[in-house]
Amino acid sequence: MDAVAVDTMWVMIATFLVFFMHAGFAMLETGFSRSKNAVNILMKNLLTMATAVIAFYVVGFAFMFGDTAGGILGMSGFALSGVDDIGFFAFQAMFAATCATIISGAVAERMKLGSYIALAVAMVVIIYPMVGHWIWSDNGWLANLGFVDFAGSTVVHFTGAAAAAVAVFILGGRIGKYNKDGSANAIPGHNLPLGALGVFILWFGWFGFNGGSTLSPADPLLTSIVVCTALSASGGVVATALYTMLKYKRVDGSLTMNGALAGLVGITAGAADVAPIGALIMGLVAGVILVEAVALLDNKLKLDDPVGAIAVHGICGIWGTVAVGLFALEGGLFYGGGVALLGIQALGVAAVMAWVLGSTFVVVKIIGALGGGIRVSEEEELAGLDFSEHGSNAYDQGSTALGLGNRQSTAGVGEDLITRLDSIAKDKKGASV
Amino acid sequence: MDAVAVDTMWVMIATFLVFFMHAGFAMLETGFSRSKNAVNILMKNLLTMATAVIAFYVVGFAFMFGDTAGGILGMSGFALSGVDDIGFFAFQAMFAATCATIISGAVAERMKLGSYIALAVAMVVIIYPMVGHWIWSDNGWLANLGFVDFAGSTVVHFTGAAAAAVAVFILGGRIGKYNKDGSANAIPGHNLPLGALGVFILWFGWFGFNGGSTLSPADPLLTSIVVCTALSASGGVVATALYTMLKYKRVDGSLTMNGALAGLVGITAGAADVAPIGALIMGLVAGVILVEAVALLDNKLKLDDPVGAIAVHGICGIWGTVAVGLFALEGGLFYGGGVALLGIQALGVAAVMAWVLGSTFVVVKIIGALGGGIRVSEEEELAGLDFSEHGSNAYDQGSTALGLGNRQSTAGVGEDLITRLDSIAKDKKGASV
Amino acid sequence: MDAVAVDTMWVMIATFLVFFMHAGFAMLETGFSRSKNAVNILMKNLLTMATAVIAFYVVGFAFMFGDTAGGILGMSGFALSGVDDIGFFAFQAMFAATCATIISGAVAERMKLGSYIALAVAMVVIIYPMVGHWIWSDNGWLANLGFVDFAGSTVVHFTGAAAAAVAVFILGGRIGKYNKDGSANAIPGHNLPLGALGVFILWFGWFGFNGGSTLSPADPLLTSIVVCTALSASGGVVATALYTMLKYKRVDGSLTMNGALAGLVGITAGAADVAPIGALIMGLVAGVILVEAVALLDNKLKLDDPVGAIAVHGICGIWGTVAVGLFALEGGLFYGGGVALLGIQALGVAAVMAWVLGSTFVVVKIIGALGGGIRVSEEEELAGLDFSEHGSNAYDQGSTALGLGNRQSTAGVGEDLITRLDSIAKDKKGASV
Amino acid sequence: MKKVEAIIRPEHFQTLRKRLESFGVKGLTVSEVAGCGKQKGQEGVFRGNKFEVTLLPKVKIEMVIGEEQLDEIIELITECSYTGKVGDGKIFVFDVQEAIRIRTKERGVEAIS
Amino acid sequence: MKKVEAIIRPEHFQTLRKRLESFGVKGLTVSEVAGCGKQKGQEGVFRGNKFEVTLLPKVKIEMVIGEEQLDEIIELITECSYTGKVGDGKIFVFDVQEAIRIRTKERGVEAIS
Amino acid sequence: MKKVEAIIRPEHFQTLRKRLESFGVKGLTVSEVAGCGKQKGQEGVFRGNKFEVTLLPKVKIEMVIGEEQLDEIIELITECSYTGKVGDGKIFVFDVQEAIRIRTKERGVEAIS
Ligand SMILES: Nc1ncnc2c1ncn2[C@@H]1O[C@H](COP(=O)(O)OP(=O)(O)O)[C@@H](O)[C@H]1O
Ligand SMILES: Nc1ncnc2c1ncn2[C@@H]1O[C@H](COP(=O)(O)OP(=O)(O)O)[C@@H](O)[C@H]1O
Ligand SMILES: Nc1ncnc2c1ncn2[C@@H]1O[C@H](COP(=O)(O)OP(=O)(O)O)[C@@H](O)[C@H]1O
Repeated sequence: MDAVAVDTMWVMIATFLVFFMHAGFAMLETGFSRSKNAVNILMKNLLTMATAVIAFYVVGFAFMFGDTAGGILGMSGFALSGVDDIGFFAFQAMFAATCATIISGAVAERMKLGSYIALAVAMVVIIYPMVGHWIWSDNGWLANLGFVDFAGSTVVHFTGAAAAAVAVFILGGRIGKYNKDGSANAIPGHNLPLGALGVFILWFGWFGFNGGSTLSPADPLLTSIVVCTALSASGGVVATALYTMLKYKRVDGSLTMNGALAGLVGITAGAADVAPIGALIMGLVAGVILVEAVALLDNKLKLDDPVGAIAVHGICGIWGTVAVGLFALEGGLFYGGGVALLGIQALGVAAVMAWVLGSTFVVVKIIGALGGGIRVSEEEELAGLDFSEHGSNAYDQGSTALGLGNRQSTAGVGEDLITRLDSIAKDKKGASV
Repeated sequence: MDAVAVDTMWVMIATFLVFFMHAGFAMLETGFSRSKNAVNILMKNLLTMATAVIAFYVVGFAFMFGDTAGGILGMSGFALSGVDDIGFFAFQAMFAATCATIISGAVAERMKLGSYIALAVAMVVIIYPMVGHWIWSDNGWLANLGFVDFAGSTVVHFTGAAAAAVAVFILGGRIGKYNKDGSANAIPGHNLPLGALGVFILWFGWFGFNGGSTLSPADPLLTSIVVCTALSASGGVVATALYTMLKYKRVDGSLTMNGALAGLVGITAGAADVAPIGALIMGLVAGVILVEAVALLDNKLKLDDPVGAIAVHGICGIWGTVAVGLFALEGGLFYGGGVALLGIQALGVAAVMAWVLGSTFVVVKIIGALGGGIRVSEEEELAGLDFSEHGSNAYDQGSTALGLGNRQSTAGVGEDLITRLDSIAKDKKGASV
Repeated sequence: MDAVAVDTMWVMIATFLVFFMHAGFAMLETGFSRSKNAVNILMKNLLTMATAVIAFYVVGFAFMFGDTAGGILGMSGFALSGVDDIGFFAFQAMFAATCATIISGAVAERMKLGSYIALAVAMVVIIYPMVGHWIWSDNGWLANLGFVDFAGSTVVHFTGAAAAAVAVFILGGRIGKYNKDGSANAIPGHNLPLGALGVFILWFGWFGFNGGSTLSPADPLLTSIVVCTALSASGGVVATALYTMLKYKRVDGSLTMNGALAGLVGITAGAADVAPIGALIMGLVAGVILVEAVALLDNKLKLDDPVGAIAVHGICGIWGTVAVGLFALEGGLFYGGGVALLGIQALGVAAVMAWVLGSTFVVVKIIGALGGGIRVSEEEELAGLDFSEHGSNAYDQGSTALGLGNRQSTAGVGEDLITRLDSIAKDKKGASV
Repeated sequence: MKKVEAIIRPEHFQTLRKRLESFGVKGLTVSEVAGCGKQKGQEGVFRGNKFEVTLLPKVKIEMVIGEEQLDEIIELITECSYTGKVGDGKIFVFDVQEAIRIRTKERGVEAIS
Repeated sequence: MKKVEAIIRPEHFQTLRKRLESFGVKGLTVSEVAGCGKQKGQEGVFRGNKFEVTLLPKVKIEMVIGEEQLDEIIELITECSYTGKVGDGKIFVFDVQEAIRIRTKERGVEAIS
Repeated sequence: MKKVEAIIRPEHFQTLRKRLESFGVKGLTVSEVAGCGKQKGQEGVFRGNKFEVTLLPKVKIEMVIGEEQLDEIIELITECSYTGKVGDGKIFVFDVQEAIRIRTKERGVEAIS
């Protein structure tokens, strides 16, 4: 048996696992938002995967891993032409989809489906590949500086979250989220068991995300990477549970679920460079950061993010990247490596932030201009996106009890909704598809 | 490390993944049908897996892969006696269960549990192994003709769907599905998030279904198979979303979910023989075919199939098989291979159709004759199969709010239901178990 | 490619699968209990995984696999110091979490979160590692006697269930479970589709649990282990379905789901030592035992176990362990091996039972003494643990229909609940965290 | 004006609704309720424990109508909801003091026509 | 005939139902409602944001009974649903003009006995 | 005492509740109902089949109040629930014979104040 086959097997399995993370995202985001928008969020997730695979195949992969144009962008391998290792493409396509789908949760319950898909395509085609080229291609300028981002705290998670922050900033909060005095209301998710399932699936898939990034099971660091991943996620959970108990007097369910993801994002950059004990600490810190970040974004910055995506992937993504400068066995401040690595890590985050915030802002503005805004009408938002954009609801529990069957729980919001649907449908097509 | 161990590992992992597809089927079918039949559909899926493993172990595997009797049926290896590679058996047993469980969705909400299980056993024991022997055994007559069905668009999916069509034809539509004027009513599924989860799980498992069919990670085609699988599924999703937008003015949630499966079924036959771009096109076409097929079956042919199984696995199964004749790099019409392969593919589909339709018809008629019909009583159907066949409901959300606890949402349909349950129970045992 | 890499890959994948079993436990337990306690049960599962990984890392692994102190307990490798094969640690940590989380289902709907976590930590730190050292370490006294427990029917499942039995015994039944005349009431689970999903996930993960226990895909028994696992699980399902049909006139949904797990627990000890046909029989017997065990525990012993954990993991764990003495190809009674092995197996179960019952009793009593009891107040139990311990509910289906949004389905139980929450929060912290 | 309150079997509701519409009833309000009366509950089994289903799902229809329609509407409901088995349900009639249509502020019979 | 409408705490319902049955009440209809009154809501926390639970779940029981039973039934409900804490609920009594049993077309008191 | 029964659009409920509270209404009971009237249903699509949504979700508010408050409360509800489009809903008023507060056994107006 040749080594190539074994490596291929490993990368393929990791590909499957990262693919499966999208089931996790879909369940998490569905569970954490309201039932009247459930079909919409599911469609956003499914369509992200589908369009991402296609767009990354046609263009994104070439921009990311093609022969470099000055360390800035790749420029060969469109539609995989001339690409040998298409297994690596498959693995990377799932990463691209992950980056894009992070946005879907943050903009949930109010962004037009068409506008969202347009943004997701832009992410996969250029915004994400640019970052990826800088950091993961052989000749990226950040890679050359020694920037460490093993499996993508910055490349994947922070990039997705920064783009999400821009979209949320432009969108504004959901109706009813903020009061006139600026205080925030709780809008509880409608199905926490689904959300928890999403977290377990994400954690499961993350083993492939981090473990698969070795590209070979012969990598002597593999087992350590897996152990660090598990310890950091566990640290995130425990820290969030304890910290919410301290701060809010209850173990907050949805934050503790986010805590697992905080720990996972927190270890993604450093999984191959830190010791298990470092990973545990990084996860514990991530859990606390998460709780504060959610409060900060929600109440102070007024970035209404129903699922906590910006806090989890963005703030904890920064933490994970910077923490490498502290905990890396080679070059980490706490291991006597001085501040050099720390500086490079910070520089990398700053550069990526500049690019992503700027480019996403332009892209979203263009999408909005072309599509008549990126937000659904107030009426549709109140009624729920499911009925207006998809024509049916996610749940129909009542049908059996009452024989009413067609009673729409979300259909009561105004008589002219239906008459406007056709024109909306047209808008949407104009906007993005 | 010997190559055998690596191949074994690959096949075992693929086995696990194909097993897991059954979680996907169960969730998809449950979500797409009504809550009053949820326990029943779950039981049908779980029992399909269980009885299929046992029946395939005792008989089916021998019929399928035993020493051939004239290219028609295998005749050795009952209860694995004399079988060396029992890992291959495990892998194949999951395929057999997949084929059988396709039926469960199509006959949902009205077929007796016992009758269904009897049919599932017949599928696994003889109907499916016959097809499998023709196409996948070393000496099958279709295999010898050069019929290409890499991972089973025909062997598994079309076979299951054709049998499902027969059962649905004999059963008739659900009460309330068709009006007197012949028009069809929508009977919305009760839980689309579960349905979407099912789709993600199925897609995940399908990587094992197609990828595992190499039987070795050393197969140089493996990565291409995975890429083609992802591209075709993605094409299915995108095409369905766009096409329903065009046709119905909304992105239909449940059809788009089916669209992913349409793309997956569409690439199953050709995964090892087409190029990525071919796979993408095959998936796009499958997505459009799906929408039309659902409309056709539902409205014209009046085959009431709550989950779209016949359209997804049957019509798209035919498409996938025939498309090999068009897109195969070797022998495909579009690659200058002429129509020979196309003809063989069509012949194969026709032969399988003849066998499956005929044999299933006979089997279902026998089951019906022995068991006093294959359909539950009208009263049970109205009340939901859960309470009458299983004695409890799938959901009990109300208990907390009201302390009512035992209020049965589906129990109001008629006073004599209970008194008849014992005799029904007896019937059922007579019929099938 | 060196053999080490291949073995590592196998063990890592199995680790991921066993991790994923926890999604299964979480879904099963959530679905089988009432909606007002859903967040709580999810948190218990998530926190079990998190604390188990950390506690097993710091202490448990050393106690279990460290250099032996007289065959009783390990004594080296704390915080992995000096441990080479940390992949093996990762795999074993998931097993430890599995053992602990078995308890969460049995004590559902009434045990304080803090007390539960304290018990889970005790399990992972000492109760489980002690058993594990006896049986799975190179020098354990039971291992030396020839006790066979391949993947842990006793080590993992029976240990967890025995501890659960102690906790349930001390806790007592849920309010409303038993009538004054001693008869038991049904308290139906609130979401059987989630429960069924849990079963499918568990079965999927179990392939890693049993298959991974070879530690190498080169183990010639691997494929047989997988086949035996599938056959026994299938036997469990079929037997439960038929037996409940016989006994209760309906195919009981939740028991049949448990039946799959009964078959899986039943084959866990013997997977590497029995023939496929033996596995099938063991599974069939396990399915029948399960139904009787649930009835016995529920009605006679009055151990109120909402999810059937004690029956599944405990009674069927004993069955699986003892059945090795009957069905083992080497040494089994039915294969002419006499009763020696049977005796050793029985002795092992008895020894483990003595240790686990005794130690858990002491631990739970200590936790109760320190934390002001291990059970929530009657008022909190009636209101549901979600609102009182976590501040929000698992579901919020109503918000869309009514715009009520904040109507709490479980919040009506009494005016002084809120005023007591702070002090409860304090108690809890005192008790365990 | 009278308020007619009918408690009927869920499966009769859709037919009744259509019949009332053709008859000319201008509006109605329905809700899911549970009831018990002569009709006895059913027995369920969960994990081997039997349980009694003491409350049966019913649909409650409320209609405020003009007095002159009362008899015909009662007739119509009785007809549509009849099976002859216990559990068919009840109709209750109440006096209404006033009715207001929010949209137009019309009062009395105008409000409901 | 009178209609008694009682709005009570959910957890009292099952006991009350049994007591009413023994007392001889022939039928009743219940529904899930939400209410507010003297009883103040509770505070929940979700993702760190506090929210007020302004409406509390209640059960509404409707019974049409003969006038002569009225006092005893009020007594019985008051007894079963009493805790002495705010939120125990209310009983309202209305006149009923007519009652019809769909199954038999009986009218008046016959219909409810 | 009068019972005011208002059937309104769900999205108006929270505002109305707050207004009623400030006005001094001491208690109310709400439930989810579905209704049809002038307002026509909507059309959904599922798997390509269109379906009609014939019933629209409404909220029913029940308040028992003193007679002297009646006009003002009707005014207030009409104001809060008004959009001018069909479907705004209805208010019905009934006589109440008696009211009892379970907690204190107070009767009549005392019970609702
Ligand atoms: N006195 C009553 N007051 C209120 N609701 C009643 C009364 N009697 C019956 N009902 C309602 O009518 C339904 C049918 O009544 P039931 O006595 O079972 O059948 P039938 O009317 O055929 O004798 C009950 O489930 C209950 O909801
Ligand atoms: N005037 C009223 N009209 C209608 N329902 C009322 C009225 N007052 C109270 N209720 C109902 O009774 C319930 C209990 O009332 P509340 O004032 O909280 O307690 P108490 O009756 O003990 O003073 C409320 O939640 C509400 O559903
Ligand atoms: N006669 C009636 N009896 C009972 N409820 C009614 C009646 N008429 C209308 N309703 C309720 O009021 C709601 C609004 O009525 P509708 O006629 O649609 O609007 P509008 O009041 O603006 O004319 C309906 O959905 C229904 O619930």
